[in-house]
Amino acid sequence: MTATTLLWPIVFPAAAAIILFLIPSRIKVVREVLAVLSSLVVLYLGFSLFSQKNLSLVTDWLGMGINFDLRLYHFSSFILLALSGFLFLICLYSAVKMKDHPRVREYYGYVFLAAAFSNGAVLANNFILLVFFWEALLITTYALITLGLKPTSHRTAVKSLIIGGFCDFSMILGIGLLWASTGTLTMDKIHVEPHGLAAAAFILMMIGAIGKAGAMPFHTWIPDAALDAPVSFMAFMPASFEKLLGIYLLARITLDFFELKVGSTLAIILMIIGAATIVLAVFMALIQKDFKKLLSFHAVSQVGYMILGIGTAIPIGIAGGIFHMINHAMYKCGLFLSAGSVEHRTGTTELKKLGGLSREMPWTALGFTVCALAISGVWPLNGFVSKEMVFHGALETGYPIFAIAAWVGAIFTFASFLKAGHSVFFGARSTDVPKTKESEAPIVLPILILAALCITFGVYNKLPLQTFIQPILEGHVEAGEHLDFTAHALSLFNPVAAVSILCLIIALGIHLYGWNRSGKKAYLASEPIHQLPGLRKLYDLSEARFFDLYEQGVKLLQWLSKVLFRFIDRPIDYLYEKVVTAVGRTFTGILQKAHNGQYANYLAWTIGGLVVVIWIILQLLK
Amino acid sequence: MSNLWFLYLFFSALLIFIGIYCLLTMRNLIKLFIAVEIISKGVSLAIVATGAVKNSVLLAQSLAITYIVVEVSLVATALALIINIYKKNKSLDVRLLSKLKG
Amino acid sequence: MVFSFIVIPLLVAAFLPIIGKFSKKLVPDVLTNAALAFLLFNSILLVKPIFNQGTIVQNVNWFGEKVNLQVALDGFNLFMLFTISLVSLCISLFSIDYLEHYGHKANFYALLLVMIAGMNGLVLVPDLFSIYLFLEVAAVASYALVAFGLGYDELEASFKYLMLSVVASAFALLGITILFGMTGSLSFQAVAQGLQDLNARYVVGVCVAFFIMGFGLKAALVPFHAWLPDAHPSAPAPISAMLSGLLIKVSGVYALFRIIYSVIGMTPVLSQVLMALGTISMVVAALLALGQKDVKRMLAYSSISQVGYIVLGLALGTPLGIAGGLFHLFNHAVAKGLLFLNSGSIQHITGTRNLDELGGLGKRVPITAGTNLVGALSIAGVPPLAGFWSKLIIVIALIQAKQFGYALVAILASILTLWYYLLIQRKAFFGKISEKWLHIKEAPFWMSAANVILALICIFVGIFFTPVFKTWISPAAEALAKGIQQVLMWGI
Amino acid sequence: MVIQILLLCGLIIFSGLAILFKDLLKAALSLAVASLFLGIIFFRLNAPYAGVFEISVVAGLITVLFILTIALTKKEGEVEEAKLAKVVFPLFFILFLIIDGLVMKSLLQKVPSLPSGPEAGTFGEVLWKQRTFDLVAQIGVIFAGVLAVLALFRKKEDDKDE
Repeated sequence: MTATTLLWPIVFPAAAAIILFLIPSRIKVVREVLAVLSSLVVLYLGFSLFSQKNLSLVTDWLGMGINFDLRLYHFSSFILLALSGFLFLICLYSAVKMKDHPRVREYYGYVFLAAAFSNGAVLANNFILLVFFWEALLITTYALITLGLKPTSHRTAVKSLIIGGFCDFSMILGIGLLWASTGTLTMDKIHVEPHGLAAAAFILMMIGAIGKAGAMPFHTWIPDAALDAPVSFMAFMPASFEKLLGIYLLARITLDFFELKVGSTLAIILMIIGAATIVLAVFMALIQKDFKKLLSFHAVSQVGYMILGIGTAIPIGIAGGIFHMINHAMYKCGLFLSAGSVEHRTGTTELKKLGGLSREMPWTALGFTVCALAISGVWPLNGFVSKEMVFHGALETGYPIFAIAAWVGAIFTFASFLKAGHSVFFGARSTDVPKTKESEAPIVLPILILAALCITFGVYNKLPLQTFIQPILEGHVEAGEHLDFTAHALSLFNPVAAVSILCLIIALGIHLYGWNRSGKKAYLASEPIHQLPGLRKLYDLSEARFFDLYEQGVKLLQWLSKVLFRFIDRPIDYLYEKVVTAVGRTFTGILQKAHNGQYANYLAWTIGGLVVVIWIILQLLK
Repeated sequence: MSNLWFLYLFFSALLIFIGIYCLLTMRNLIKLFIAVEIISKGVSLAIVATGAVKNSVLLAQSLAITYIVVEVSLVATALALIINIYKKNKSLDVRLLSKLKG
Repeated sequence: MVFSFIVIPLLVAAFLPIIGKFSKKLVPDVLTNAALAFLLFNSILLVKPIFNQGTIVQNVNWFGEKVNLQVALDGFNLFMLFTISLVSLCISLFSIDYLEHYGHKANFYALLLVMIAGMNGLVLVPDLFSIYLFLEVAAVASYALVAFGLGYDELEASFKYLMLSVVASAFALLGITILFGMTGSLSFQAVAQGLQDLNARYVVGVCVAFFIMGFGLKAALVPFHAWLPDAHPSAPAPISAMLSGLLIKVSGVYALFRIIYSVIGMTPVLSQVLMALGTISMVVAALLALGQKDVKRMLAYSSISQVGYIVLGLALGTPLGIAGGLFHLFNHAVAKGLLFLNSGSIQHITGTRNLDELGGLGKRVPITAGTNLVGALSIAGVPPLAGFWSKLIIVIALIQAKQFGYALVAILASILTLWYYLLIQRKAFFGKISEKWLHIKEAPFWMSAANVILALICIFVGIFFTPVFKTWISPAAEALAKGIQQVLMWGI
Repeated sequence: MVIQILLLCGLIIFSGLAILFKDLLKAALSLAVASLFLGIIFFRLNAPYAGVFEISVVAGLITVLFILTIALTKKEGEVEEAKLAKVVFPLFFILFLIIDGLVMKSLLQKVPSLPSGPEAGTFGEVLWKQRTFDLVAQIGVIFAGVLAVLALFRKKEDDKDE
């Protein structure tokens, strides 16, 4: 296998995108078959590249150290494999779910383009190349959200573009700073200690990475998109692809580009962001009344665990963060897909209208349950393992507050999923939805595959931890230390696991209490917490988008522009209207009058000009 | 010998002055072009006289002849323009040619 | 090879009227464009030899007899030749569709080619009198081309243009005659050598004043500019583009600065006078442009203003200033060519050029609107378009030479420039579309194509400004700067 | 020398008359006479070819062109010239004459010039071998003039065909 093979994961999806885009809308089945086949090819590419550990392709590109530089090694090959796996599942799923979408042509085009760009971003070994692919992803995200075809879709799409643009801009700034301080743009050559300028670069690049992953406060477009964008997009971008890319980059930043010390300021900043994201987003998730929106807030909340894990800068924490990333991508993708499956059959995702679907949609319910238990961290699923690792890591840093925040997050995660599962699949059959049946196989199959993976990765956690995660961290820990993350992977008999289990029990208690209080209506089970004094106010404010930095930013800008308009623009305008323009007009008027069209006049100027020039030259010569 | 040069330049300047005076004050288009002709006479006089005074009259002659050819070309173009203007305007008054201004 | 720049256009021009009898459109179109494309190709081929050797001197033998057909090609000439070929090719492409309603394509193309031959000749000759002659070749063709529409405006503009420039070139020739009288020769080298041996500061000063007037009128420096705002708007759009884009630069700026740099020598006094003239042109014309209603008239005033920039840069006399001036010359040739062609498209589409009547065309004619925007922003000096860099270089050169006042005026004038170009954009392309223009169609293919090519050049040169600058501008600026060193000061 | 000055004066007088005559025909004819004088001056300056050209082309061809134009525009071609311009002309002329004379006198002996030896070769050699480029330009100018006249006098009917 030669180095040019590295181009295939980029070129092939891009070509597939073009072909899929060109197939006329009238032809139905061919498109879906082709899409699934193409994604299979991409998956095959992912596998074959995964078996190839080290490949690199360097060609001159723009000069000045900006090369077209692709590099495959254990980390990127692992992400590449994960990406292609998700692409395949999404395509399989979309084959049924999206087949009647009026703009399905564009949908597949963008999905494969996004895959091409993502692969490019993962393989890039030059910052400029990375930025190129990274920015291109913004556009596909934008386009895919607009495909939701809701009245507000476009607005949300613009929001995602602006927030993403801001994050990417700060990342570019960070790269610029890094370039200035290291003098190279080749990613694997950079390894600096984050001091001074480099610390600023670290923070700026970190914003870019966590912004892509959707951490707070850059998350606000995700819940909006949950309602405005196609559900398969949610499973595709925010749940899997963007998490993988964002956390991949964050891990690269903290492991490779910078030397993040345990307990250093930067590490603590990261941990604070992670912890805040966990807690705040989970509280928001808890009270949601819409299935998809609830999931989307969890998609934000779970990012917190990954950031927290990586922020600990302790091998087990980092490994936990990365493991959580892949786990999260699996179960969150599964959850969104099962929400999509429910929507596909019932036409709604409002918790209030749903209920007791487990009998009619048993496979969806099964998949959902496994994924929900996994995300809640129930033994022995994968979520349990990765969360335990993060907890251990957080405790080892000596700041137990972060571990506590993570546990709080765990409580409410489980509570909200109890609520969701209870109100959608279990409990009494609601009357709002007509009788229905299980979705088609291509919809259910991806969900079940993901659920199965969740179980596999939990029970046989040695497999992913040793084949995927361990190689990434090797070489980053002090020599001699033996890496083994599986030590207490599924052990229930240690204090950390005990606390976790206690959390789950508390969550169950909260749910049952709320369920009873609200008259056995599962979708209202979170109301007691919602109604807690103090919290209520915060929730209201939050519902009114008070904490949405983007919305606040827009308001601030409007206010600023008003102020500017009143106090700066108007006076300048006055100056302009009354002084500059008037003076300009007068001069212009006089000059225009002078050009009266008479030949003799013009000739007189010419001759006069000649005389004056002669005179001036003679004067100057004296 | 070189003093003679200034004699010719003196007359050549007079010719140019007459031409420019006419261009500045007269109104008939054809008259204006006659004035241009007078100016070019002044120039060709200067060329030939310069050559004669500087011992390079052969060179000056060839310049003068070339200049005359240019003149013919110009005259033809200008007169064609004047005739066209006359067709549009039914007048040869240069003051009417002031539609383009400002 | 170098002579083809003069001979080929003349030959084609000679045959075109005859061919025009048989084929009214197709053959003249193809022949003209092929000839111009060949010239462009030729000028690109010459880059390498010039880069390696510095100067090419070519002689031609006529039937074994040695005749004096000598050309000296250095970076400056080549740069001008390339600019002429490039812009005129785009203009003739544009004419394919635009000339449909004028008719007499063969005659038009023949005149166009004679004008191009005149400009190429002017650029190539190393001889004072020949400069005048080729200037007249281009000028006579341009008088006829301005009047080509035979409408009232065209005739009036053409007549004024002719009468003013005849007087001016008479003075230029007078200046040449005086130099001839003092040194006894006409070729640049010999005259420059002669002037070094003589000490004739006052007489040479008067000669330079004649040149400034004669060539300054061609370059439309204020106060010698009055013909331009009449002639350029009245001409058919391709000719406006030709005049504004090339003719004023070749027969005005090039001729003036070639003589000053290669013969007389750029002295502080001259530098002062020319910089003052350039600045006056820049400001006065910018103010005048603000008050215009007619798109093309506004563009014409803008040309005067931009020539002011070019003169300011070239007259500064520092290597950077020269380079900036030349670069701006190129950029302005491309962008102003584009804008005039574009105004032709607007006129073709709507039938009017009055800004008050236009409005909201942007949605209907995106190509025209987009290319117009590119051209306008390039001239106004908005990064990253080409015009930005050249203006920036000029301003930096001014600051480097400690001419802070001029630098300030240059920046202010560029704000004025942006102002009136935005005026065009706002009035013509943005805003609400009026009922009248609801059913307009985009300009025909070749017109749009020419616009797009020029717009792409604006963008391309802006983005890859370093290599372009290195290949084209630096050799030209070096050739000029060498001229300064060669020509000793004549006492000023 | 005296004859030369007389001829020059004649040239000036007839040029002045050319602009002062009200009748355009007379003006054109006096311009032709002025050309004749100039031609003779050229002859006397050892420039016979230039003289021949001046007389045949300028006095002949250009005058014919002028007369043709005057004839074509005769019907309504009368333009009332400003009286004042003609009245004050002698005044300005004399003023300029004085200035011109003073300037030229002040320049006497002041303008340095390179010494020049006698010219070699014949007129033909100079024109063909030294000024070859000018001949090319002449061809260009003639083309330009012919094409310009063709363009300006093109038939209207053709436009309708297009």
